[in-house]
Amino acid sequence: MLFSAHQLSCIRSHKTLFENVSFQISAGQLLLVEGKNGAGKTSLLKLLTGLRRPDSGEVHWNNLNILNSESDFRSHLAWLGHQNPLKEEQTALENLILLGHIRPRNTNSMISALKTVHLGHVKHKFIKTFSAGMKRRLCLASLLIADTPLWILDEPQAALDKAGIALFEDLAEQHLKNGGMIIMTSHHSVNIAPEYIQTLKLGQESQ
Amino acid sequence: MNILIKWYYRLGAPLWFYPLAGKLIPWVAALFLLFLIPGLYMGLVTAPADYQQGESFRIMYVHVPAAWMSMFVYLAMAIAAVVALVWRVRMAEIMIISAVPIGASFALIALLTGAFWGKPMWGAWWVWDARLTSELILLFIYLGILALYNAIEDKTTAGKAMSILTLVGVVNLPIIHYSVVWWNTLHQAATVSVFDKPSIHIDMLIPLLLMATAFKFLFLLILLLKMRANLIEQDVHSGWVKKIILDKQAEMEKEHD
Amino acid sequence: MTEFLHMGGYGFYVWSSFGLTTVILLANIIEPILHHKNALKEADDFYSEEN
Amino acid sequence: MNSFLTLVKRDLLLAYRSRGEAFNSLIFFGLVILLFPIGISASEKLLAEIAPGLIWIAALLASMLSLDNLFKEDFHDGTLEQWALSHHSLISFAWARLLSHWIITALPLIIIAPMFALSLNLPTEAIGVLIISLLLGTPLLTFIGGIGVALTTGLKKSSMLLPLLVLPFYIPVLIFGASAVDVSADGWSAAGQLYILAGLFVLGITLAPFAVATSLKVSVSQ
Repeated sequence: MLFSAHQLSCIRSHKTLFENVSFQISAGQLLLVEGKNGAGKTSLLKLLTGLRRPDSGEVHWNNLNILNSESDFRSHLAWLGHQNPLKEEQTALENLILLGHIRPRNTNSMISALKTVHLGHVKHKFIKTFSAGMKRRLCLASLLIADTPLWILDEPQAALDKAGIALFEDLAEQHLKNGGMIIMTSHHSVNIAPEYIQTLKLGQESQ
Repeated sequence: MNILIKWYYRLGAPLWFYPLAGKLIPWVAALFLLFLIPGLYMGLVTAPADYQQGESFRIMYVHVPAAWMSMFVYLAMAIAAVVALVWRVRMAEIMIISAVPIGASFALIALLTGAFWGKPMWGAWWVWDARLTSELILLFIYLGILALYNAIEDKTTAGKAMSILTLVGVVNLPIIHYSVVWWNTLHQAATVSVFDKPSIHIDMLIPLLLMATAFKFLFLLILLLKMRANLIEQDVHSGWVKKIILDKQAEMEKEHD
Repeated sequence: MTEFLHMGGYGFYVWSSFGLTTVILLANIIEPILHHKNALKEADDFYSEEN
Repeated sequence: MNSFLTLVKRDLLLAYRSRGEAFNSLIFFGLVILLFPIGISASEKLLAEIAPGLIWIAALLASMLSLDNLFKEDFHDGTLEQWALSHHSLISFAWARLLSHWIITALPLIIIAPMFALSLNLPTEAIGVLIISLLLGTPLLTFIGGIGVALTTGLKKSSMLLPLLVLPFYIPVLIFGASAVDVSADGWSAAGQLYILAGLFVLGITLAPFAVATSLKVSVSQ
């Protein structure tokens, strides 16, 4: 499994956010994308997921361009953006069932996923009663039930408290150990064993 | 190899298109006048007056070409929309947004001249005739496309959204036209509509064809002018505009000293 | 000449139609030229202050 | 396929839980119809004459105004992004959203419409044709409107853009729908109009989801 980007560039309303960004990650590796706000971190992730076409350069999954359908890239990808894709009027379990439909499922049961993110006791409660941290953890649970090797996460630790961040780091390390891959943006460092981590700086220096 | 072609399409086209359009404009303007002047002269002076409508039929020489052009421009836009969406050619999107104002103007001219033609013949400024009503709807579709493009800031997304709407429009236009024609027969006895071209005598037909060709060259002229303007405005930050501007500045310095 | 202008009584309608058409089409020619001119001016300012 | 059904079930469940929203288009429909007798004149003969067109225009406006939040909420909370990146095609998502939106807003409207038709003393034999024409027409309005909504979902400011984009394409539906009811009110058979409406219906629900999916991809990539 290989995920690589070649000379990516992105222009947003006349401004070149970044140019010739290239990297390559394979199984068991985490790419940490760092940069000031507005350096184009989210835009880069949009290019990597295929939500937006790069203005130049290409993104490859197992050496196939992710935008053409043969690469079947989407059934290997789990994406988590800034917002939590949850509906307030639904319970935690209902939301998880919905999120389960979006990506190929693995064998973990929903209930066990909720328990690992310490939400087992509130599975039948409406999301609108949840704190931001709890909602973020529910999204992390949706990653656990997906059979997708590649996780692309936009600031997964946002709104998480210290325990939440520790939980995320365990899940990430577990995922990397099982041969998964993670690309994530973050403002603060991720304390996982450094040999897993590759960093990519975005912003003025790379110009 | 196809990556090179893709590059060429994406970036090379403006560098090649902009100066070429500049050179073409005078020629196209000349061709436009070449057809306009005889067309106008024959239409207004030599063509015999219509036995039924008298001199007012001469309005046909602007009304009919304008109505034809409003459809012609939309079809050209639809083709460009397919090119823009299927082969992702940005130049095609620039062509669509440059063509929308002209298309809308032709539709507006067709409506206004239709009203001025209908008043003496029909006694009313506005007639719910099938052709005029479809022309009015076409004008609204043009305005919708223009509004959509201007509502979206990011121009690449705006171009894509506009191309989709143009294609949705081209699928709906025949449906709208024939349902309006059907609706028209429902409400009005099928009287001879004033806009059916009167029995075309050869002397009347020639100016009409001349004017129609003149309008096509006019469309091309305005399109080239507008595309050059949109290209410079949108690509201000890209390399090819920088080259053109710096060349211009260099020339100006040469002239001064 | 006045006969020509009179257009068999329909002068008002014929000349209004031709007049309106000319006005609208002229506007369609002039607007892009102005648009192009100030787009060039803006690009000129952008590049002259840059270097 | 079952993700399609789950989506529809989920939307209906959500609509059930926030019931108020679904009634808005009904109340709007009733209000628009109320305006006409007040605005024009309550003489039976005149009302009966304009009733077919009036009910159809009210249904058309109600359906168009309820379209606005079709994808807006999904766009803002990230659900749209998730489905755009799911290995299912976006078309099934578009289909599910359009279908559930039609069930939530248009179906109650069709159930209420005969009552309003009677209030405008539309001849009773035209009621049957009214319901059939609405059953064929309103999904068409929702699917075509869905294209306009998908194109304008990404916009920051919610402007008057949607009606401007979508109304021209509603005209054929209005022509055949209103005339079907009008003709049957005069006692003639409305088969011709209903067949054409059915033809447009099939054309609409097959082609529109493709356009909606493509437009959603464009809006998501903003």
